[in-house]
Amino acid sequence: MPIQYYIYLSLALFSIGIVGVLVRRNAIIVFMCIELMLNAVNLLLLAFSKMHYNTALLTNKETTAGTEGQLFVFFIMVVAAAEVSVGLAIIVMMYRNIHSVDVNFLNRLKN
Amino acid sequence: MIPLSLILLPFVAGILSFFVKSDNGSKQLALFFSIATLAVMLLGLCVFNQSAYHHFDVSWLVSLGSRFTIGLDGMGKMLCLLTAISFPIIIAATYNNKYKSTNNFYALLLLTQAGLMGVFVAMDGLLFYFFWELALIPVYFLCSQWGGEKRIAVTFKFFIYTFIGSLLMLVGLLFLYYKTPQHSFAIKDLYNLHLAASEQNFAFWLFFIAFAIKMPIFPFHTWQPDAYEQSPTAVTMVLSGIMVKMGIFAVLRWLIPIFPDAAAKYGQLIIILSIIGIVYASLIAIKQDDVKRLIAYSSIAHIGLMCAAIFTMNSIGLKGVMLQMFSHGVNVIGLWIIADAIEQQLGTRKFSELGGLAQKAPTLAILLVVLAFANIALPLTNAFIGEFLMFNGLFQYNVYFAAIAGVGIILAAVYTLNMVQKVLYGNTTTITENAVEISGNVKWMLAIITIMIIVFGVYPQPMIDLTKDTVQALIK
Amino acid sequence: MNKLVYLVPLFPLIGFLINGLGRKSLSKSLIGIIGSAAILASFVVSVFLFIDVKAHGASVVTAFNFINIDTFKIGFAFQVDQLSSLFLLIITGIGFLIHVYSTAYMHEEKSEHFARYFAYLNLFVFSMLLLVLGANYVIMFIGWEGVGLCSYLLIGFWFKNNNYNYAAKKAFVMNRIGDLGFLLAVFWLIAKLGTVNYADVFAAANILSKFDVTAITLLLFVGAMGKSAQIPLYTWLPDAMAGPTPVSALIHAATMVTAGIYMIARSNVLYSMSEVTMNLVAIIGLATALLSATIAIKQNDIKKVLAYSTVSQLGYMFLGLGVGAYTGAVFHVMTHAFFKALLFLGAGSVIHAMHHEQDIRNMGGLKKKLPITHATFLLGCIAIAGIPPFSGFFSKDEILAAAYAHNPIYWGLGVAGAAMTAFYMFRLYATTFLGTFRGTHDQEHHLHESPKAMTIPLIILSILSVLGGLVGIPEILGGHHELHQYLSKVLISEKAHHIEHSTEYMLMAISVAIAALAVIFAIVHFSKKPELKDATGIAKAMENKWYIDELYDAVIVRPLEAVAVFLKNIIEKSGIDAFVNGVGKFVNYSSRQLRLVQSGQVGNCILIMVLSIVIFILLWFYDISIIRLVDKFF
Amino acid sequence: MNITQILFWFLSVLALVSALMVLLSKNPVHSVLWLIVVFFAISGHYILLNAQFLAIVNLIVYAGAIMVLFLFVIMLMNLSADTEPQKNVWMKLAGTIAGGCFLISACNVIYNAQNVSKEIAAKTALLNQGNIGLIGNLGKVLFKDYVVPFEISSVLFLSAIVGAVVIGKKEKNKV
Amino acid sequence: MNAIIFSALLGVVMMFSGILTTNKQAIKNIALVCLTLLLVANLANHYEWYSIKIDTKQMFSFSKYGYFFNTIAITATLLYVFVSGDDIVKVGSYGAEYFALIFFVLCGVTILSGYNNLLMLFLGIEIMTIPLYILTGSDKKNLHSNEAALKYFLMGAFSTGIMLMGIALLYGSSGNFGIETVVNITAGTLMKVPILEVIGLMFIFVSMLFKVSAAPFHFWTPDVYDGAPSVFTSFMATIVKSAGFIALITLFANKSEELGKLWNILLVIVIIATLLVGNITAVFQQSVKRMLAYSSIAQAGFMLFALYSKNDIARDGILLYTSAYSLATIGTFAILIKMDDHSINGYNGLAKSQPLLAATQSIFLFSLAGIPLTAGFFAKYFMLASVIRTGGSAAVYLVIIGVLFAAVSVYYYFKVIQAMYFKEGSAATSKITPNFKFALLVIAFLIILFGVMPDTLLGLFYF
Repeated sequence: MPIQYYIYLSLALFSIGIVGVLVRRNAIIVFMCIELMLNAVNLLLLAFSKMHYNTALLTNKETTAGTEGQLFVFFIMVVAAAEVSVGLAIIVMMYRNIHSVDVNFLNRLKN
Repeated sequence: MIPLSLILLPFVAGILSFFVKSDNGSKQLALFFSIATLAVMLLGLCVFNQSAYHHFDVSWLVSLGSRFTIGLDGMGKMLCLLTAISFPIIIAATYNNKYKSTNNFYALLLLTQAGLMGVFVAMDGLLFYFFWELALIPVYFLCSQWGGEKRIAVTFKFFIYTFIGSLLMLVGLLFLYYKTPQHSFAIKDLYNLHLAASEQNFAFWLFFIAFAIKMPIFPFHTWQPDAYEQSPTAVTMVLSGIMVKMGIFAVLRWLIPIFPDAAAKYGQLIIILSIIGIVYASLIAIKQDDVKRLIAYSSIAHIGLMCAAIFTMNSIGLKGVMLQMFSHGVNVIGLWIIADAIEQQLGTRKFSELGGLAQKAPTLAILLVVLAFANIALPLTNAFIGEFLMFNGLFQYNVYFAAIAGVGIILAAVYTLNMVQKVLYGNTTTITENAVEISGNVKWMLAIITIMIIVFGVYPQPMIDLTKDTVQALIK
Repeated sequence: MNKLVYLVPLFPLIGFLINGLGRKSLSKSLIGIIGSAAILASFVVSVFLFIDVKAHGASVVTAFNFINIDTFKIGFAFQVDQLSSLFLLIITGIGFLIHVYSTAYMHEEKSEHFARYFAYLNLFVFSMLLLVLGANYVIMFIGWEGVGLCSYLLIGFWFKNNNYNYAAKKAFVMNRIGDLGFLLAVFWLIAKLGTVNYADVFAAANILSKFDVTAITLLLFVGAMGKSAQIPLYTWLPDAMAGPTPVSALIHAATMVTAGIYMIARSNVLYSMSEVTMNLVAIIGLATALLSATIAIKQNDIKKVLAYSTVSQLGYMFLGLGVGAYTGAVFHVMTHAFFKALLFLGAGSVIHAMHHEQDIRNMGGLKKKLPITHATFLLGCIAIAGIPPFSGFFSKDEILAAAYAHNPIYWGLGVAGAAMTAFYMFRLYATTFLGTFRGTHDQEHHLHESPKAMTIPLIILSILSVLGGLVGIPEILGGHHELHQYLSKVLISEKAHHIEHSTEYMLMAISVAIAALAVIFAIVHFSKKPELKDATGIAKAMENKWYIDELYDAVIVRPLEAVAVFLKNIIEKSGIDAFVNGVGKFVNYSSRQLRLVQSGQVGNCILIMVLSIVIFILLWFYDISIIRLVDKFF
Repeated sequence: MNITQILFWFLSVLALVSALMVLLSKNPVHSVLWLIVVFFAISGHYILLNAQFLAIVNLIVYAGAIMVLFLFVIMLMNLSADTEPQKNVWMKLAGTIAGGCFLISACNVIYNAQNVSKEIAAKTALLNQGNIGLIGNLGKVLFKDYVVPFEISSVLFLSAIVGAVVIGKKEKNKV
Repeated sequence: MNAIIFSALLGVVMMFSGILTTNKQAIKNIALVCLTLLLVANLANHYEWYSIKIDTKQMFSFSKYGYFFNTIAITATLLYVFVSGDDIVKVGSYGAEYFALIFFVLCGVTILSGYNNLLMLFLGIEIMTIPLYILTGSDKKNLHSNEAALKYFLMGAFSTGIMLMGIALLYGSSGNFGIETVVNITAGTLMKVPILEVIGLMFIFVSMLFKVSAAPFHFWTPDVYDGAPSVFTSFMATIVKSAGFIALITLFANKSEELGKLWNILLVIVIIATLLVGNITAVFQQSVKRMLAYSSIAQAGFMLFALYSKNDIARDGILLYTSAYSLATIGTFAILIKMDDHSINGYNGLAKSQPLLAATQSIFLFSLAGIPLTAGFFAKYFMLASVIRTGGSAAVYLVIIGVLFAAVSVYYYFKVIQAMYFKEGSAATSKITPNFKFALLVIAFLIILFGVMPDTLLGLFYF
């Protein structure tokens, strides 16, 4: 598959994530949209990984080029998991205090 | 060693003074150390006058290309002498003034002295910058803490104003630093720097704005009357007696030798500004109702003349400038002492509320008259020599400039005599009815100033000789 | 012998210091003695110097280097020559008499002020001596400003009265205007010749261009205008009568105001080189002489009349200088010093007797009560009116003759002025001494002749006024004009001598006749019925000094003050300072506005981030032109 | 067009549509479900790219663990379409436009990279083949070359654990 | 490597120390001991006495520079705990855990000082920020703290997404994650630079700018710094922010001239925007804490100068800057925490009631404002010098803009001094222990020491 399709697809997903962050007020949904962005990145990394593999395959049949990309995806997933645990804890903590998950509800810090 | 002790003595005393608990103790300490500094200075001038004693150099900030190099040349000696003389006089003359937390007051005052001394002896760009700021910070605290009603805002304006100036100077210094082949701040390396015209024109202003604010010359002067008015008088004396000389001094030491071409190029512009300043400040002084503000504007006018004379780059004029730095310092301190004596006693500085003091306090009257006439540069007072030489330089530069600046001489007479008349003459008012004679210490300090005024007015030659080497270096 | 020249200014200086510092402890008599003795000592030395100069000629004595910069040297040097030694005698001699007079005149003052007075007087004499002794223009300038200072101090001597203080200030400021001219001339000399020593300047004068000479002399003349009260800077002198009367006698008649004459006479080498200046000097002098004479006619204050008369006489002296009669001018300085001092002191005696009444309309008939004063005053009036053989005749006539030689119109106007002089002087004399007493009863009761200390100087001065002219009897009257011979070393001889003797006789006769007529008319007119009504019309304008003060006030003083107020309130406060504060306010304001951007909402923050990223991308990838532009710049 | 390509397009469209639905659903629970669909679609892509390991991990970690966590939280808070806070229209519009601008400019850059500077022209991602995405290969590299980051990421988890304790645990003593 | 391993292990130790003791003082002391150990470990590495050797497969490239930064960061943390330790354990009921998190943050910091691979950059940043989210929200009952934590978390996660997109694009172009490939690829000229590379790099750049709170990516900073418990704000604003700069420098400092020029356009915009927003907005703030938050943005603007100039002086200078800035900010926050009223008026008359606090506070503020003979001056000096070193008049204009804003900064820093010294009032503080005073004095002394002899500091460790 030509690589640009993957790039466009990822960028589209990424942008949808961004739009989600911008248009939603529910902290959980916003967070989900961020996860969507991360997934878009994952997909792109994987596509690139196979692209590099493909390129390297022309010269070397035994190549392992592109493995790093896949591993990077793995690490992103690891981090995302950790982030989710902390993020959800924070959201729950907030919900406990104000019984809302609206990101704009709390806006005491001004000036 | 002399310059080092000039800095260290007041510095150490200042630090000590923070820890002296008794009010009198700190006063005595300050007085003692300031006199000791004066003694060192006089020793340096008279006994240890070989150049070996006047230079000191240790390595410091090596990686930045800066050294702790200090030294005294003729101009430096003159200004250090001024500083050394002024501080004992200031401290003694305001000895009876009461300050909250006296020890801090004197500590900061002495630190200021250290900073000022440092400015006058620094032979390294970065070091100079340090002392330039070191002299400013204590003054900021002094004015803000012990000043008048509007002190905080006014002092802050002064501080920010000068701080912007000095930051620009720092930029200029850095610029020069990277232009020197060996990346150094040493004054001789900066002097040997041959900058291209465009570089000079550009960096010149970075320095000049800093100095112009400090002097101050028109139109950078508006901090000054406010600051003088609001500061405690002892500090005002330091400000106008010595600190404004920093600007003039810096132009002579750091600006002109490094940017000769730019100085020649923009000299005329600056002279015009200065001359506008002379007339402008003199006219405003005529309409002032406050002793301190009047002296402030008068000081602006005087400084304007000095600044104009510098940029004529005329050997006679330059000597006049250096002489006048000393003379103006001494004279203006005298005027402030009187202003302070009046304010301390009567609680007002308004002309409209004063009058008739000559009946009540004849000694004050006589001394004020002497100082007033020194202020308008009457012959046989020290100021005359300086002004005569400066006008001479200005005249040789441009006749019309000299003539317009000369209007300042006339206006100076008008406002100074206004002041004398409104303070001393006429009938007493309800406020001055119960005025008494000035106290002994004030009297003696003024007497010393008067003697200096006359002695240097009649026999200025030693002072002129002192400036010889500096002027020669500048003209070359 | 000429080393003694130090002593001449030194004695008054010592007197000043002793009286000034010891003003609280010394007794009045001691103060008087010290003050007078100092001047007497100077006088004695001056006499020796005079004799010495006469015998051995001029010399320059340098005390020390005053200002010494590379090749530019100004010594604190004294020049004792014919001109200065003559002035020394006038200053110390008359000064001494006035000091003696003052001991009595000022006796009512508290001892502190008494001492102050004598200190000032001594200081004045010191300054005046420096002025005439200086061997260069700078030393002269020192004295020049010094006498201005003393004049300021003495006019404002009674400092409780603010009008006096204003007068003092006016005097000083007007002098300063002149001083600026002087100073600029000195700078011009330095710029062109590199020296200010008389000897060097005059020796090198011929290398100066025409323009330079004219400029220098004109600027010097501006100085002289201020000091010697010429148009347009004369208005301070009448106001200066606020000071004690002996001061008026000494400063504003005999010595200080003649400094301008001295200076021009001293610089005669330069002046002779510039036709323009000479003409201007003559015209200004003549105009001043006439203008002030007209004013003097209508003044009712005894001192004011004398003051305007002084201005007028000074005008004559400038006329003399302008037409090249340097000796004549100096001669007139001398005789004028005698009779004007006499007149002022006489006036002082009258005022003293009248308990500080100065309005002549309240006097009259004082002849009997004050015989000595009357007699001496009359002699003084005759002398000033130019009646031969009194001193005024010779000196004035010399000037007039020279003026005729130069331009007959000058002479005509000069004679008119002389007539006016005679007229107002005798108007003054008649109103004061003749007729009946018009003052209060109380004043009449206390009228008495002044003490000896006052009358003896009057007598001495009247003798001098009468005989003083004899040193300068012109050749046509059979004299040798000793003064002229004495001064010929330092003053260029005037060109006045090509007038026919017969013409000269006729001129003398005409002027004397006119003066005599004026005298008679005045005595007749005023001895019986002095004018007491308020004047109207032109007379009122004359009484009000042609409204010159008001004119100055409207044209110079008030606009200047308006400008000052404008600068102070508008430019300084609302302009520069407002700008400086405005920068601070702007920072504050923008802070208040900028903080609103910080909405605190996550969505908004991220929105701005995203938009910034978009802008970054666009900047970097698309707007090549911007990049090129910036690229060039960096 | 072979089956792989058909699948690619299908999965892409599915992913995009579901992603949009995540935003558009009013009910948070629906959003979560749509997001799970996205993850499945992406996992499908992984399989197409022959990255089985990541596909599985993606399903387990994201769809399985993370999304379930989300779902639990939402259920716990009893969030529904009614309680869902809404931004005003302008903010939504601004957000959409900003996102659109981002997408367009970024795509344009990629387009340039492909057609102008040609740096990614003719490069393809290998589908269906290649064994680098298999667990054996990945495991070798992970424990040979990537052991340090692997170990270090444990610190991340440690802090996440601590965080969960610090933030999540109810405080006994009220302040 | 020592520092990374030790910080992780000691973090675990701290975690468990909470089980052993509930004595807050003891926990603090343990933390101090652990930090000292960490410092010694790092110094051991630095001076090559002892170092754990692990084959990192080019994941890291340790250098003296990195070690020195570690030393600074650890020392600053040590001082921070020394001066504010009592307040850390007071925030909530998890004293030991807070310290553990601080150690984990340090682990992230040490990773960032030596990373050689984009993966490590990513992991380092995450290790650094995730504990911070927690610390920010640690004052659980405080809505401000909640709000700050949520905002920080959401925005932080978003910026992580941006960074990952950047990394992905970069990878697409280069095929690996080593940062030397970044350097190599960007060494081309403008038109030959791969576009993917550049846009990827820019995404990373943007995300890093977010971390160091440069405008226009700074919006989280004021709210988060303001909302977080003050002790942790202090930590975030100093050590964490410095680490961000070190990471930025490592990533971008070696770029080529040609690309640099283009880069500079963006940088200049960012620098000026940052200085403007930070300084100007700080002027109006009434709360000292919020003012410090904005001022930290302003300081970031100054530190970005180093990125602009990218020369040796900049590299040295950023170390000095971070240490000077950290010292002064830690001290300022330590005093702020003790104040009852956090508004500027709350400082009125502090000089009377607590002269020592006021004096040291003044020194800290002087340093922040860049007054000579304090460390802050040389920090700014190095930044300005590095820019001027690059030559050209544009650099000088940039510097002039910088100093003008520095003058503005004096305005708000000195408002506090004015309040303390020149205004009447009764500034109330909580109990001040002698230890606290001693700690403040130590910080003040260090600031002055670096202000008088900055090259000693640099020379001691680095040259």
